[in-house]
Amino acid sequence: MASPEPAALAIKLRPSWKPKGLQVSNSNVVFAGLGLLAALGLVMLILRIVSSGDDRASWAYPTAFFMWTLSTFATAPLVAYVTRLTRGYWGYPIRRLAALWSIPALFSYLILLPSLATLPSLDGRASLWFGFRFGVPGFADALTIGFMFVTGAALMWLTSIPDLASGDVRLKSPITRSLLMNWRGTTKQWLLIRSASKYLGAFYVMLLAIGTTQVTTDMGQSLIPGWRSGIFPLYHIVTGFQAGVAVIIVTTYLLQKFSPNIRPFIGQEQAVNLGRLLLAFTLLDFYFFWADYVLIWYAGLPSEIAAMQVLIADVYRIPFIAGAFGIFVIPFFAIIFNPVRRRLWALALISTIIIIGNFFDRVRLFVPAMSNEKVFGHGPLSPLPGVVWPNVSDILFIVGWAALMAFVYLAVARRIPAISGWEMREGAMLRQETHFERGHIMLLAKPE
Amino acid sequence: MSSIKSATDESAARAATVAGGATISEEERRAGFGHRWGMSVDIDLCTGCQACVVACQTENNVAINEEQRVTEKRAKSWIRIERYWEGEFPNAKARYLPVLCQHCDNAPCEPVCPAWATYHNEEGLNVQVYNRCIGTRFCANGCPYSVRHFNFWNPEWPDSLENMLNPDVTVRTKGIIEKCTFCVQRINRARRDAAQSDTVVKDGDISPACVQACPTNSLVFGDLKDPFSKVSEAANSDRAYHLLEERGTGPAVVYLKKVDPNATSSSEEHHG
Amino acid sequence: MAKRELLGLYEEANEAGDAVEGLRDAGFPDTDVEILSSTPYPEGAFGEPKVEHRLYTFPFAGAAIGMTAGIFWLVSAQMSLPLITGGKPIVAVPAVFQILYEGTMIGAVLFTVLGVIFESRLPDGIGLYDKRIVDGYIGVTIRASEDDLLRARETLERAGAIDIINNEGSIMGAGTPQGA
Amino acid sequence: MQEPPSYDVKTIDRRLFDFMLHTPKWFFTTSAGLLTVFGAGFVVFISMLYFGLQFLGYSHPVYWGFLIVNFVFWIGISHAGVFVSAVLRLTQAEFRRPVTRAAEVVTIFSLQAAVLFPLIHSGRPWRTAYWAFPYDFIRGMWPNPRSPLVWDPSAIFTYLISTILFVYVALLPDLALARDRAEDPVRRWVFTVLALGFRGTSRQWRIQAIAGILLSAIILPIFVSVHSIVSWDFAVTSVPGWHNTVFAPYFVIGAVHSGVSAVVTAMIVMKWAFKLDGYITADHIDALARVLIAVATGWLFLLFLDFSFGLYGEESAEVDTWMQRIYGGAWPVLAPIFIITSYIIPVPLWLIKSVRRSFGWMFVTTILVNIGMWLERYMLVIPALERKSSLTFTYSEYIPSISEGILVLASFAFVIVGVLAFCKVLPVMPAADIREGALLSTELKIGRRSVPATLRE
Repeated sequence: MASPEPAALAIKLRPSWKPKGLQVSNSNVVFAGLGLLAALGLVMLILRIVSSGDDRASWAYPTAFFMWTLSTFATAPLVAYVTRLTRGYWGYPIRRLAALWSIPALFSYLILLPSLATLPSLDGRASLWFGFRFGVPGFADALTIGFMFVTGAALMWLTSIPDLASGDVRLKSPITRSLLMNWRGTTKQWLLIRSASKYLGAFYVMLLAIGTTQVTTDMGQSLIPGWRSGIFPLYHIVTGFQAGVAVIIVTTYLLQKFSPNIRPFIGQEQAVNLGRLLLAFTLLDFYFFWADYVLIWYAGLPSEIAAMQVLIADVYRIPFIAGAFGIFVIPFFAIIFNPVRRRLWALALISTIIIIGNFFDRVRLFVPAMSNEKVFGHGPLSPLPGVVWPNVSDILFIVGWAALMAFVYLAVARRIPAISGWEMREGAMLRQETHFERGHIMLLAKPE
Repeated sequence: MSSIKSATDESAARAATVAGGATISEEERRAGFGHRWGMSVDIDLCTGCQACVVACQTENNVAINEEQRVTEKRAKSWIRIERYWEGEFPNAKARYLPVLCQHCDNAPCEPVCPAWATYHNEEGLNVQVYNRCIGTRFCANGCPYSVRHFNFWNPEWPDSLENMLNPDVTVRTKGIIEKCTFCVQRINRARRDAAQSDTVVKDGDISPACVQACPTNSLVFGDLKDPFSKVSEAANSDRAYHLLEERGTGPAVVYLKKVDPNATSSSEEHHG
Repeated sequence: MAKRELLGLYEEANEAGDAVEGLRDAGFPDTDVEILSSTPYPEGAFGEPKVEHRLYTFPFAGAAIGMTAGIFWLVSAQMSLPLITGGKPIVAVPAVFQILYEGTMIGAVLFTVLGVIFESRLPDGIGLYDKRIVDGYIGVTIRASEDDLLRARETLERAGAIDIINNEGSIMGAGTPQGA
Repeated sequence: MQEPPSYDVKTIDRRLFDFMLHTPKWFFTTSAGLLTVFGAGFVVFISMLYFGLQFLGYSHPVYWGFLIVNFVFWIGISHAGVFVSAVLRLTQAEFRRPVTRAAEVVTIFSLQAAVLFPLIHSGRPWRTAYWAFPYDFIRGMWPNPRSPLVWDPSAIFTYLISTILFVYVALLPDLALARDRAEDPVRRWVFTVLALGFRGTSRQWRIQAIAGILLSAIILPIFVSVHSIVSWDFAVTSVPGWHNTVFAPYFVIGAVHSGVSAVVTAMIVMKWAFKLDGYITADHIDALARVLIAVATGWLFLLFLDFSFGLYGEESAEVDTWMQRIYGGAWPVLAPIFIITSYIIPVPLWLIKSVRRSFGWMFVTTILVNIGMWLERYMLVIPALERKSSLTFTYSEYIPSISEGILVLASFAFVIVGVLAFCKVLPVMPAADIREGALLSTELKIGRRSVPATLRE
């Protein structure tokens, strides 16, 4: 295990140190550009709502994009909570910049709602709701996912209260002050934050699991007759974990490259551990895909084979291959080697490939489902529907919304410091560089 | 889901594909290849008389099923008549469904055998090689028609029958799986005879014991690749369907549904 | 000329460290010095040099070999008896992938274990050793030529050795420590 | 987090090697009793060879029974070892130290118990051995690699061999210790041979540390693959209730659930039997219980997926299978017992700290979990065969026979005897590892509080 950056430990000696938000001026070219593209994305969304209200096919690519955000940006904060639950010391510098992604993810809710509204009736087709018909699927899914997003945002806010209260945050209105729980740092308040963040984190994981199961079934599986795969929600979740870690790696790399506030705290320790996680999830991805594929191939039930023809073998072959390479082939054969996992820039490169590949994977999973007309019945899908390529407005939509995500992230990171001051201090307090006899060694305290 | 499909254009089309359509040349027939042995079962004609069951029992040296064997559900019968009751007592109807090995093209039983004990031969028969079988019984689990039977003990016959076994058929020892072979011994004999008399195996030359014994000609055996055989005719009829079609096993046994207009699927009421 | 081995016993890891440094200052190469302990001390606790090893290459080699063997067996096993089962192709990749995977992994494991044995220089006929090490004493062995032997021994003593032994046994008057 | 035993190395060794070097009375009585049970199972097995399988509970078409259920169960238990030792090694969890070896030993013997069952359930082991070792080359025939029953041995033997080697590599330093501690010449000779002359040079210790990490990282993928492949024995078929793509991860996490529980049980028993207070502390059990809470909840989620996507297709046979699982069978009480014992009782209890830290409670709850998990395997395997297709005429019931019960008990006896024998002849407590823990554990003063801390490279 690599040792932390000296600066991270040196904080202890600098009581004056305060985390600062990103220094991004409105005139910054990148920032402004992202803003314009984000506006374009919003316009595209409104146009789509106005023009094609409940034509499901026109929401195919937006849905794929939403699923992509669900598995990248909405999953990224998990790493923060997991390292917090397992007391992973390497995670201190990246917890906040991971948690910040829960705010951009919040916006993708705007895509979910209209596309949920276009779902056909549940009667006469397989669905997770069986006989139950009250407010499903639309309302139930919207509710679960909404809960999840709110929990994520609340968690992010909660864990950044100490910094906001102490830092030079430019929103000190009465509302803010109440949102900051009149933070004074009393023992009780600290206790509250610690326990609340733990439980909210666990809650968030569960909501993610249930919510993903719901939406992936209602907007994916149940729209293609004969596609019956119990592992599919899990596959979606795990590929999401991988993409989430990838997002964090890219964010970490970019921030430590361009922001002097963060650079000193990010080092090999983060690279090594994030790389390890990425490798683990890459392997798991393949495992979950294979567990799905080999069974369908072996049992050869016509209905399942037809579904596989659509998703993998025949109709959406190209997005599938692109996704497979991006999610598994390229990353696996790169990060299996230690030297790659020690270099943050290499990891960032691989992660970019993973994020893009993940998008292609979502396309091949949800575009056929959302654009499929013959949704009723159980039997094999015949004839196979044709492939739906994105048109210009789809592409503009995707580009605009991707930009919107980044834009919102930067905007938030300007206000809320992307590095968690109090947790950095805690980490510095719990770790000491000492010497054991003649050997250089790390001392880790594990408070219970 | 119902396993008995109403005869739609789709099922007719499927039946056509079963029949294969293409005729085969004299040479192929002389070579003995190019057959796809199949059977058609006309539910409309079946009276449930069990003659086929007995015939099969004697032809293939299947051990006698005493009462105890039946009660403990270990009775071996390569072909069985499934009986489903329909309606309530005063006007209850019995529906009969003869089930035998379907000799599937995509047989679920074949690939799961670790010892190659069962495989698909070039005439489309799902053959069981007794001396390769090691008794894992995986094939019996995989078979959706439950037509594979396990020998829990060495077969025994009363002395009167000991010397009346069919010499063309192996007596299966304990610990192995056995099942319907479409009376492969008769197929081979017919081919030998044809070869000796320098003719070809014509439709109707071969008849397995069950077909031979069927009093109502509900069972018909023949070559599905021969477009003029009775079986192909049946396969092309708009009454044709396959058992458990949704499993995609591609059976060689074609069932002809009851003509009775208000017939309901024999497998929709459970625990018959 | 033949080199002879000396083993110095120390109560404190720190003294052992002194001994190692002393020997290094006295001009003995690090390759001739070894530290024996019955407890894994963190690396560098005695100021010893970093251990060079090639353990990481073993699993890759093993995986490669295992996979090749697996492919060979699988293909030949299916070609040797080309029977159609369940309408599946003769060499059915998805079906045989599992075995291929296991072959790869067992290759990796076997080679890693071989690597561990090899890299920790085992098995070796037990060299100069002392039972007291298991009681927590630290041993420092030095292989030196006849004429350097005295110098080595002095260095070991100067670092506070409670006993110094060679193949014949203890060569230092110091009484055996309590609990030996 | 946990206070390490602060004894000097001699006491450590004496306490840890005590059972190995001196035999208490109960050892003979216990092993004698267990061997009797195992003997009974052996008698049943021999008579199976002679009479065939007629007195087992099979019927047509329920051709797999208790033996396969037990096979799956033991494979599941065997997943404890690698999960505990490898995962905790990789995460450098301090509480792993006394636990690892015991877990691995449980793995080794439960795997062997598992391998027995496919061999005997066909009634002709000499033929069945052909899966694993194709011995009749004359026919030029090899096993059919397309069959999951050939994937099985490849996976299981890979796992068995790797685990044994894993244990052996980690055992080297302790063998060296035992060599120097053993009094009687026989033991000393054996240990000297086994220890390969391990002297504890700094190089050897270094390689030990790296090997631990490396082997763990390699064995983890094997560990995942084993139970997945076992699950595919069922799932590759098109049998309703078996053919569900979620089976592989569902089996794996269920295996971890039952396996880790079994390890906790074993640890508690060892503490009581070998008087290891101070080495196996409440903190170890506590930490494992926390792991169990997470694992069990994940398992519940996958159970939900299996259930909902089983019924998802709304195929009649599938529905019948689930009806059979829940209401049917010889005893309709199975389903409630299963879910109550495997989740509803244990997990809420584990949420209570005092329960997590009490040996008695943990003993009971972990036993309960494994009862439930055995039933789970029963419910996964058997009802699907009792309701195999929509041809309702062949519906059947499986009534297990006495002989199968005896065989199941015998397998339990076999595993316990095996673990006991291992503890008798080899150091089951990783003394060197525990010493390292004691050496590296320290405290960090923060204000008035001194926090337990560990030194780490």
